[in-house]
Amino acid sequence: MKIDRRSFLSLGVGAGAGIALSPLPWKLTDDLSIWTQMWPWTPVPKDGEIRYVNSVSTLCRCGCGIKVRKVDDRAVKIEGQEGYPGSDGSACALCMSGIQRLYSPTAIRMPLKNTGTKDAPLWQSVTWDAAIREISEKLGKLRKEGKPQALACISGSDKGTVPALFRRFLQAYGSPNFMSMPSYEDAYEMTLKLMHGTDSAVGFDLENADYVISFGSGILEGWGSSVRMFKAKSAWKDKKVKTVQVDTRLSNSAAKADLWLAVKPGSESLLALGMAAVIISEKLYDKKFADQYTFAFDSWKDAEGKEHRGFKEFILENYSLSYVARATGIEESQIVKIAKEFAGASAPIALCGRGQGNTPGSVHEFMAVHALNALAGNINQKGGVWAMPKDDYIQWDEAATDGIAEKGLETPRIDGAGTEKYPLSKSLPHRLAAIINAAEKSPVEVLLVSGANPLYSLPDSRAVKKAFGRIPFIVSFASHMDETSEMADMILPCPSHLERYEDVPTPAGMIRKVTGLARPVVRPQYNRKNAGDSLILIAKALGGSIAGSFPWAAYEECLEKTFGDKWKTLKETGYITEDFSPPYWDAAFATPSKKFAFMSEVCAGAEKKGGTGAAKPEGEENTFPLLLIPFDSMRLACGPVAPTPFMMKTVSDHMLKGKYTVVEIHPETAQKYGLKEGKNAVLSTPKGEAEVKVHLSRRTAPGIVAMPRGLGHSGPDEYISGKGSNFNELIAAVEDPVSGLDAAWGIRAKLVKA
Amino acid sequence: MDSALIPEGVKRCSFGKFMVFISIVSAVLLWGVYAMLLCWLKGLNQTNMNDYYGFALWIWADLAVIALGGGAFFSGFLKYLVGKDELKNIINYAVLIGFICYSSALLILAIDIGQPLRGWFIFWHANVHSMLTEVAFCLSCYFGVLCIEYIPLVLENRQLNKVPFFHNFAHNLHEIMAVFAATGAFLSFFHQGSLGGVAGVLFGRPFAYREGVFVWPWTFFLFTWSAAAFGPCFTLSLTKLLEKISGKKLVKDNVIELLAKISGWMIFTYTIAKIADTYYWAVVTAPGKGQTLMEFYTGNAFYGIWILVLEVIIGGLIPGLILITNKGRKNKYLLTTAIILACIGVSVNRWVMVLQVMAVPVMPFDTWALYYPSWQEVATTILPVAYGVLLIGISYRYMPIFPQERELNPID
Amino acid sequence: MFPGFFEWIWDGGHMLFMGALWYALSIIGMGLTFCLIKSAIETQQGKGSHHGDGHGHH
Amino acid sequence: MSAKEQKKAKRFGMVIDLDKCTGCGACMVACMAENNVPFKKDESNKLDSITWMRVFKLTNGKEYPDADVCYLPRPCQHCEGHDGHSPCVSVCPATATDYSRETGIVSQIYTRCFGCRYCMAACPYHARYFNWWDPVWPKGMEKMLSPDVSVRMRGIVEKCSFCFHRYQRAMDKAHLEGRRELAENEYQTACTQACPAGAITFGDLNNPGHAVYKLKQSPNAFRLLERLGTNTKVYYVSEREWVRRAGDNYLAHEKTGQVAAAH
Repeated sequence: MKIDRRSFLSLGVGAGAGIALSPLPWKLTDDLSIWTQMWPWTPVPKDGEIRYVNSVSTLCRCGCGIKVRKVDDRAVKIEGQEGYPGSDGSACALCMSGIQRLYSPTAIRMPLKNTGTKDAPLWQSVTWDAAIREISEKLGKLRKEGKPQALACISGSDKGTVPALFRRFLQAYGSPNFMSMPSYEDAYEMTLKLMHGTDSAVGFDLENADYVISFGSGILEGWGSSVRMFKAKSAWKDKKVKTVQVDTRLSNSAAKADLWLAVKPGSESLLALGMAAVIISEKLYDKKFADQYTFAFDSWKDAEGKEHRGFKEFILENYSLSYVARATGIEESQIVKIAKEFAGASAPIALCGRGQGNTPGSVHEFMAVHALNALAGNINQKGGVWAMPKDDYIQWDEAATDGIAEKGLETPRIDGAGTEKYPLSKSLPHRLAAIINAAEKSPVEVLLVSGANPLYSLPDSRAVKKAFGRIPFIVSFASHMDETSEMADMILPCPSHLERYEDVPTPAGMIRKVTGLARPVVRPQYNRKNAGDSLILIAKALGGSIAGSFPWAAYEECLEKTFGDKWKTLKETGYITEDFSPPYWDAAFATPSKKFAFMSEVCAGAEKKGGTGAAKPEGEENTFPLLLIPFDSMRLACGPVAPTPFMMKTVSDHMLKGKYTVVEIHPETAQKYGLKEGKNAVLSTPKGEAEVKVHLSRRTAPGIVAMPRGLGHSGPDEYISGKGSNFNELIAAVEDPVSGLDAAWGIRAKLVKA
Repeated sequence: MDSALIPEGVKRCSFGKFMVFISIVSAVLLWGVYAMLLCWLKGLNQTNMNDYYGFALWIWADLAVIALGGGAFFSGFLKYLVGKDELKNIINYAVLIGFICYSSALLILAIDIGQPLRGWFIFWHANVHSMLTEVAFCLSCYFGVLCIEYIPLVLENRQLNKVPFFHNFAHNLHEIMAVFAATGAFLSFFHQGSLGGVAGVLFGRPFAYREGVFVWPWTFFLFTWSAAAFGPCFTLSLTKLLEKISGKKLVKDNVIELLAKISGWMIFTYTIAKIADTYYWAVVTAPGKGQTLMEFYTGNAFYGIWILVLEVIIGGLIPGLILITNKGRKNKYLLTTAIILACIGVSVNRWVMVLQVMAVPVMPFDTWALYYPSWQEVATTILPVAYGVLLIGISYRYMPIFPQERELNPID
Repeated sequence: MFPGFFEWIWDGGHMLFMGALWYALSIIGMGLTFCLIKSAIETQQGKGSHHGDGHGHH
Repeated sequence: MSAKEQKKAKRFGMVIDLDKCTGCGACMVACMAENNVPFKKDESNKLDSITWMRVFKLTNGKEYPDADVCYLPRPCQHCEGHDGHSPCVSVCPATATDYSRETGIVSQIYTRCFGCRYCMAACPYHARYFNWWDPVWPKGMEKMLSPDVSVRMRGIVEKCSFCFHRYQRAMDKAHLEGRRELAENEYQTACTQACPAGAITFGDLNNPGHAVYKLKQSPNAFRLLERLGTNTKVYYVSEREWVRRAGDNYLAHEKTGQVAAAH
């Protein structure tokens, strides 16, 4: 027994020593450490042939020229494309992270039909044939019932071939209800219509301007063509061009400007008019322009001898320095100084459209700001504001209409645009929800949605959701699941932006024509069709004059035919551009007087003494003592495309913390309502409420709640959804009395400790 | 039942009672092991550490147990090198505590690193300029020494000692123990110092950074000094605790008082050095980097100047003063208060040198970062405590830890 | 860790650090080996089988 | 430039114009895409969010409407310290991070790092990030990973490398063409390239022909925490005094920009 134990022990010790001295333990430790370097669950990127493909990213509103780095057929990195007009070598954060959208698991892979309800959708995949058949049967029936006007379409934009195809489809079908998502460009278009008399888009010769004043425009928040604005801003700094930002909140644009004028909320236009008053009273305006090329600058008598007050008198009478200073909160001397500097500069520019410009705004405000450009004589001049002819490369024959279509087209538009109430507007989709919800039966029976996410982007999105719930049949043309697609009855999936051809029209604010071409960078991953192709298939299935209006076999053929002999160049170089030189003042205006009009007949009723031109925010001051205003950030996307995971990662914890939006309030406001840094509070407005966290900041004035836009998505994407609240759920549209466009810039609110 | 294993001439509680004790402590231990496995299998996301708190509770626990375990090397140093022979009556216990502290420290490090399977890279790809490398080398070597010092205790168990080889081996180890103790002391002087150097060399962190001599910042010397000073207090506290639990006197008062006296003078002198260091740092070092003393103790919800007072005055000067006076040492109440305050003082020092270093913002636009540990961190920190209790329990029951026990507690 | 590894540089820092380390390791190693061998020899010689002579050393 | 100067070691660095930086985040996104930076479902806790390039927000602390903010992009500062002893390199126990005397770039060897995080404790800029989680890409999105940069495993530290792989790529190309020197534009970091405001300039701080050489000499140039002696290679420029003052710790009586440690 004793010996056994001893030998056993010796054996054990011997074996232990033997193993320890052998290479085995070393080999094993080495293997283990190597194993930790290639855990099977950590992906190893495959190597392959590297190539670069140029394209244009359609994710942001302006379209960034991009260069995609590829490894075999994988897109791995997006960079800016050098030489692309506007974005030249850079791209915005959204476009740069576009690959995350390309490979997102929320991409829709095949046509989907909702077999459940709108509240609890149940998606069933169907074949393309079945999907097209079902849609065309629905549409055919509607026409047979003589209600072609019950078809409506919401498109993300009204420019380019895809929106044009939708508009054409509605025309051929017989519905006037084509709507495009609103933006500040609509307000500018209307301003130019009223003041220049032309149907044009606004252009800014920013690169040559030598003094810039922005009335709330987020030069660094994504207004206009974001990348071009960034480049222009840096160039201004190098050239010592003075920039002035008029903003209630210390936005990034304000912080980077040479001067920030912290105006009282909603008084931007008053400041513009106050400046105008100084420029006029000090006689600093461009006399040649005012005397020869404007109408009714001075008081005038009409043919009947009736005295009409001119712009000059109107401004001097109504916008005294003391009044404007009081109403805007800007000191008199400051207003005088800025007005003099502006008028004294050789190429001053005044910009309008708040934040990123997602909400159009008040036409009077735009007119007031544009009047400053006119007073400085910087219209259609180098370094000034230009009226740009719209893109005209789409020259299709008029769509054929049959009897049913003609009858349908005669009916008034559901959203009221172009009707007696708002004769100048082309599209007012924000009015749709209220009209549908007020009606006994939804006047829209079939809704097509393309390139837009109205359920997220339109104000009062809870009402929009309710309205969409009442629309019997919604077809969404989308590449990814979003709020609107989740409410659809049928989804016709489009290839993602890196898998398809599409023309990219001239971006906002450009002073030359640019047409870019988005092209397939990688092979299409799934069985999806371009919206244009889907539409052509539906048209063909409907037959008759509708089919006749779509003579193309496929969307690509349509594109090719549209561009004609330019197609080859476009396909090779990726973009075509055309210089434009604006006509001189004698030939620039198409108003009845053929001169620049400071004031318009249309506005007569709205011109009250000392009017601000800005909309009054909804809500009672007693119940809602605070003012909620939105702010935009380049790190978030507010358009039809949700931000990417990379972008969410860049979002500051002063904007989003966990699942809560962080709102900014002044420490005084916090104290008044017993709120503390980082603590939760309930933010409520007449339209809804949301639980938020508060951040104490001196960027906002007391009494203001500033909330970031672009958060609060819902849907299947766990990287984006359930984070924060959607500002649009809290805001109500305020109709501009002239245009009917949404002029809301804020809403009354209440903040209570949660 | 296990009477054959219990040393001769001493009385132990019943086996049943012992098993109840073992089960309760084992349950806590298992909880810690579960948390440890979570950290190993799921990663350090199980903790509340973050990119601002790369070092947190564990590293504090690590530094604290190494400081408290300093009683082993310093007692060894005093006994074998200085020749304080009375200390032979407490050295076994000091070695046992040291062994527990150091094995715990190594275990904590193995949990703390993000890639435990690559932990050996610290030796293989050693960067000799890093204080941590020095810590790792000396710590491991010294742990080896502690094993060598602990082995004879194990082998002196009544049954094991019957094996002739074990008997001889234990005997021979004892014979040359002075050599090991000397090596251990040498290694300890360095790794205790290097642990101080870990924070002291951070020239990017004005709160931690200290000037020094050659490659060693003042914290290097302060850490060695404090470990030598406060470590014996921990040995004494645990002796008192074990005496309380077992209801027996285990070490004679003269031994305790001797160690307390030495410790007291070490603490007292250390505190003076620490005050001088703090003064120089507050007046010269930190302002030289643009920061004032009070910036380190204001602007956050936790760290106030109280922590400096707690560390230096309450946990340093007061126990030092008590222990250097004969009256203080003789008074049982004062002695106990002093050794407990001393243990708190040194633990607070290690806390400050790890966690407050992480909390203080350096970039003017940065903010204080406060942190609280997750349950997994707490459990894995309690794990070594449970393990220590278990090992002390087993060692005390089956090994002749206290040579004076038989004499002090004669059984009929 | 060993001379010849690519990180090894023959500079003062390395020589001092590694010198001290290997010195300490050698002492520990040699001491341990010495005890092991001595104990093995003594065991072979039949020492230690009688109790009572091993105590009193601590 | 003489041949001798040509051969001189390079010190790649940046000059960032804080008056141009708009805080848009393009640099961060470009960096993440270039370097296979992982992302989680919730990235709103900035203390565990890996952002090699992080844009800090600075405020002047004044009352509305005198308040001002400034954005400060913070890549790894690639500290040279004293003679290459940057805060992190000198403390790494496993030689997993190294200061290159050839390029001035502080590298990180992912397969060497065992995650002790000592370097993170050493870095006052918080430029180092730990992989607390396994990097997980949503299904299908691992297709976006670039083979130029290895994906990091859980439990290790990572940080900005000044896009070192781009340097290697450019050098490979130059060698093939029989050149030993790179032109300024041949090696640029992803963030530099992406910045739409042109706020970042990158190049060899030792090369008088490079833009950074001149820009760093501006009286408005400063480095972060210069007086700590970290000797960084990222310079910042701002005309605003409060911004320059926010770049370092100052005692109340000290004048902005006049206290830096000598290097």
